[in-house]
Amino acid sequence: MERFLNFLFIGLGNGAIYAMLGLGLVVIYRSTGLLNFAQGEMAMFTTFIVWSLSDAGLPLWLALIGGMAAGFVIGAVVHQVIVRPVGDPHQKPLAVVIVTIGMFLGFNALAKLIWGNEQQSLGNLFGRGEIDILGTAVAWQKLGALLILAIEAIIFWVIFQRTKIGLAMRSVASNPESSALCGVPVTRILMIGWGLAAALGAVGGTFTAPTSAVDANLMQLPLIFAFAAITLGGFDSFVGAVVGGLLIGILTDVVPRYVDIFEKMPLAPAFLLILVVLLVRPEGIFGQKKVTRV
Amino acid sequence: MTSTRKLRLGAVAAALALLMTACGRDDETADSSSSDNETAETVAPGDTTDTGGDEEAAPAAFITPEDDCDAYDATKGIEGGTIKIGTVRPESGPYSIYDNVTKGLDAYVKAVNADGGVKAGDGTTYQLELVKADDAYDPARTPGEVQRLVEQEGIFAMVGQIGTSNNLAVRQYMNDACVPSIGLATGSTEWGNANEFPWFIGGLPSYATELHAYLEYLKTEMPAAKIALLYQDDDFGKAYQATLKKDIEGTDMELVDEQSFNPLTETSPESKVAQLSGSGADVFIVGIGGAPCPAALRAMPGTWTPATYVSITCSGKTAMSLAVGKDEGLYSVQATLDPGTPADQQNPKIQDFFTRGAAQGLTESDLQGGITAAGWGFGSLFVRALELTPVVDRATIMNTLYSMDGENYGLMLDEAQSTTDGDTDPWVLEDLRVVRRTAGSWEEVKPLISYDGQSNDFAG
Amino acid sequence: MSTASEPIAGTSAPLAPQPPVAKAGRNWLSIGTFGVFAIILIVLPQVLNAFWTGRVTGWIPIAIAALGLNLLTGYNGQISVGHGALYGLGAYATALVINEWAWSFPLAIVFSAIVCFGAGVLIGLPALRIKGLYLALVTLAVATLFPQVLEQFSDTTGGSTGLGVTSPELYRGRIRDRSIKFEAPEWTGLASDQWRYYFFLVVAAICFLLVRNIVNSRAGRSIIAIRDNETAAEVSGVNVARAKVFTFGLSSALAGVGGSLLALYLARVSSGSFTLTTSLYFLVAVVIGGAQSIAGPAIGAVFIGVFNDVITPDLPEAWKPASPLILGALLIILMLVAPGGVAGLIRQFTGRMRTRKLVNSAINNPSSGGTT
Amino acid sequence: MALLEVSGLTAGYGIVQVLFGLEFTVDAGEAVVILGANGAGKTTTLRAVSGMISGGGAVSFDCKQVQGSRPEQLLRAGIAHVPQGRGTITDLTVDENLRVGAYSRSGSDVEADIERWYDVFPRLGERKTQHAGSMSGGEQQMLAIARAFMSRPRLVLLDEPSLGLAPLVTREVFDRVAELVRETGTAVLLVEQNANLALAFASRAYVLEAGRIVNAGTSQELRGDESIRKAYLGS
Repeated sequence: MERFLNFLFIGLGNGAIYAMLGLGLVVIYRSTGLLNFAQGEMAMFTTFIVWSLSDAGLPLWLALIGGMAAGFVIGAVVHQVIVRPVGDPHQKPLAVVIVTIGMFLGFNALAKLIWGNEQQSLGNLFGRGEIDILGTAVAWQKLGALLILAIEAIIFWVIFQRTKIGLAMRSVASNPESSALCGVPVTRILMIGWGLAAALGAVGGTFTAPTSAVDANLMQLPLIFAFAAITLGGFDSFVGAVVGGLLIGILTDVVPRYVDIFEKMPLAPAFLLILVVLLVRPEGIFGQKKVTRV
Repeated sequence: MTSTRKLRLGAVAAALALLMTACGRDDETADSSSSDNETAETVAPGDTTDTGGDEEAAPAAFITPEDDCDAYDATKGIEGGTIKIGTVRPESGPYSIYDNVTKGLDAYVKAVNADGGVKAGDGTTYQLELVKADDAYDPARTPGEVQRLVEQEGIFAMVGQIGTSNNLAVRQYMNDACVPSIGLATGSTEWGNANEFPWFIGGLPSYATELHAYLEYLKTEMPAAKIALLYQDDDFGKAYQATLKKDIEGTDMELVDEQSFNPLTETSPESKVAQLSGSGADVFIVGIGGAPCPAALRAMPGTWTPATYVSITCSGKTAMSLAVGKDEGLYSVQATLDPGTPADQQNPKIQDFFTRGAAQGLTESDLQGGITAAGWGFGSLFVRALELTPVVDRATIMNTLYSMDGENYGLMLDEAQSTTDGDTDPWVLEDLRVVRRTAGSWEEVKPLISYDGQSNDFAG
Repeated sequence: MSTASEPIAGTSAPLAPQPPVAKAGRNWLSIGTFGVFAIILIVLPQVLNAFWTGRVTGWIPIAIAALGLNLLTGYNGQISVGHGALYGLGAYATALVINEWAWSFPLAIVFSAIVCFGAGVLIGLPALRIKGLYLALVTLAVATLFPQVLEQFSDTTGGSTGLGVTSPELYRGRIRDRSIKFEAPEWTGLASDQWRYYFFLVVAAICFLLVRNIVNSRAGRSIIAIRDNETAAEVSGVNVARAKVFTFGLSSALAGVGGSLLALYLARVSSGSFTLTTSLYFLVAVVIGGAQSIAGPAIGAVFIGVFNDVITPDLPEAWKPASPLILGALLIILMLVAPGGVAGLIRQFTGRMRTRKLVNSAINNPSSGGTT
Repeated sequence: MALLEVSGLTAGYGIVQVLFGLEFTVDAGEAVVILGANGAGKTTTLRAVSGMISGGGAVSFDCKQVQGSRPEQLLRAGIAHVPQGRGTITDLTVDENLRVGAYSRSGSDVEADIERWYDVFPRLGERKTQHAGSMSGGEQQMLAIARAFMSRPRLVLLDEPSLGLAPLVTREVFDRVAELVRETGTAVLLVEQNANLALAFASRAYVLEAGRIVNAGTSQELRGDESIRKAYLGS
């Protein structure tokens, strides 16, 4: 039991990271209708900014806020300069996917050019302390990650479901042309969406870095796990991203501890679950079914 | 329309004909090689020790290009007193940190040239030119890049090429072309096989020897050790696994749990470390590299305090600083000086590395990080071979490397010696000491031991 | 011969709607273009040295895999980010039958194609229910899982260390596993690199011919109809499920042929060559070259090949670390300028001339109408 | 001075020109129809007026030049556009669709307006939490009209509301819009193929052929025109 709890909290801690990244993917999907392959690299880039600020002597919390602000600007600029000119992702999904792959390559190379190949270490936002839960020592950092994740999810749910700007974002994602005809400033809304997603990336990256090291490859694997998370939970659902992320964390960190065949294939149980879920519900656990009558 | 169809059919028929001939040809090859098989049984192995060197100073001829090569160009890449060498490394892609190895090699080459060049064994002083290529650590891209260096750039030899599978991807090609590849930046046990692939010589201690040196220390210190192993899912980790199983056989030591880790597909080794921590082990062998190695150390619960061993690749200053406080008391082994350790920094070799490296633009973190120093070492090995070889040509330089006797080059520990023999012992670094991390510095706990000639025996 | 009214293989893409009057002329143009390309492809290894012949040969496996992906993604509208795994499966299948049973190269290729067809059908079945971006992400998971599966069975596959594609030979008095070689039969008088090139070229020609004929057939029209409107296709009598699964299988088989050629080309397979990046490169090749065109994947493969093998090595030393940045920027700019890829650009260019004629005729004869 | 005054309007897609210098006006509170066959350029005309595509010529609204403005600016000025195919925001609920319609307003009376529309179109009220994409074509058309009116426009551009609807439903939609025009005094510029309905609804009409206005007049006059009867009234 004690060991199980230990594995469980490790899984939840890692799952929280996938969920944070997943939230960013959901924000972009819900405002722009596309899957952003560069999400992880943007998060890596902003995490380097957090590290630079922290290295310059800023407390980590302040550095994180600085990184989020920088992320917001980067996201907004990326949308204005790169994503928007390509056009509507509903019309040419492949072209937009290729553009995000281009951004993936670009951000990765840019980070190496700016910060080099050195691996840097970033401290824990919630210190190195531990707390005893049912006989298992759990790091505050993991509980902190879960807390921040919950706060993020609530904030985004409120923004999207309860505010005018959130309504505009959902409207633009569904039908940009009609939204424009209703007076929604489409470009500005999309810019905000990208900015928010990139700002979220800084948070995800700041929690990922202490589990490995700040370098240009920091977010490549977590992004794949985050994709798995939103596939499971549903692309358009914040709850889905959170539940999906935590589930993926548990499946990859707990199940292989008890089933030997998965030792070298930790992603396999997650993959099987995704397959089963999608066969039953092709829109993910919490995803919205698209019903359109013509 | 009908004639179009005919035309198409014609094209298909032609294509099929071409394939048929390919079939026929291929069957023949298969046949002939299988008959080779049979004859091979009757050929006595080790027949290669035919006539010795024609010149007196020439090293024992392990390689005789007349017999071993279809096409051999002895001095390609040497022109106007400059020797052109090449290296392939992952400048881009997920393993770009290893580019720092090449940084060290590059700086070494520049430093040698700045000092006036290498005075080779043939009495000539040569300048060196290093041509670099990038394979992004993808073994499918390595052959193209190596061929570019060999065929287009016309290099004399490869030096310090990175990655086991990347080197394996070109081993046949280099042997067919009879181009030396010197100081491979990998310790795979594959490089012990000079008889089959004589043009490859490693630049690191064999992974097997590395772990064996520590296990031997463990045998005296903790004869009933219960060992937990975390190993990387590749040739490095598997060499550890095999050596460990072989070495504990017939002892009171026991492997209580083992877990593999794949840095390409797993984000963090934390849960695997947690599992190992529950195994009751009092020795923890961390056979993984890169950022996941310090991550594994950090993931160790405070209640679990086994004697923990990290590999050479995880003992540099960068890795230790990433371990954030979890480095105290670690064990590792060393064949070379550690530029990140205060005691070693007083050594004249490190001092020399610091001054000449800094003059070529290496930063403080490059100089002390450990990875860059490895590249400096591969360069030193090549230059030492040049200094020793009586004739500067491809075969002689390899033969020189296969007949070294008590050499000490580059940043090797002061008493360490490099002694080689192509047939049985193609390993240059086999003298190791066991060290323990104490107050941010590696301290010797077991003096240098020479495992000369034994590396191939330790491999599982 | 003189009445041949269609190009033999897919060097020319099926173009946008065209007035019948232009057809004959266009086909002559296509035959001309095709002829020129065919001659270039045949003469290439006579002009290039062994190194460059080898490089160009190395682009062929990518072109074939991208061709397969294009059939699925471009023509059938099912996005796959997992073709790198099928490419890998084909490569390992070939390595296996050559190492274990010393099969001939063509047989090994066919074997890989069959294995991957089966795997493709298996993936295609759940894809009947999972659609669009969800399908893309499921295939992405397949791409990520594949190297893990290779590790799980590393005793057979060699894991990340890899597996040589070899046959035994006698060397220095011992038997060693020697990497397979392409040796031209004597009557050809070709060097081994040239022979390998022609061998690959023939395989590629067969694949491109096959896809071109399928796309232009009744089955091909069903495949395309499903992409444009699945419900409408179903209503008009297309067996949607069968067509989609078949397309997935065929597409995977082509990826398998590509992978098989890669194994023959490198004489070595290792898990590091079949990561997600490989899958993404195929997608890049398809879109850059031009989805929904026969020649597009080949153009895309050449684009990637030229960038990696020709442009990057010649960049000034200081620029080299920025080469992924340059590639990224190129992709973005290309998608801005030509979202239909290079083939789309060509189509647009030839299409524009045709539209001009159309518009002129529309203006002279208003009843034929404009566009609303 | 007319509310909307268009002169020399040209527009097209790429190199294909569709409109060749249109002239027309809409007065405040007036319902005007542009008749035309498929492909005559009707939709293009509305898209050019509402700023969805750029065109040449002059468009003035309420005595101000608005040519070249973006849709959201025009909406603020008072022009709402019900696009062809209804432009339903399918992933939002009916209620949310109406709220998006009120995006340019910042008053607290939005709620009251929404309730009023549920009174006008009771079927929308019954489905207010339902996803708009799941409704029938007629319901979506009503929603699109209500959404456009949510911005309290002075001119509504209405693009073929009859498209894809059953005749009965079409009649209902037209009746409702006519009532609205009467009650709110909002001007409507309608484009239609169904000339019978359109001429009954509008007070004036223009006839568009191949991007040029070939006829204009009051509905009465056009109904009597022999060529119109042949081409559009099927008699």
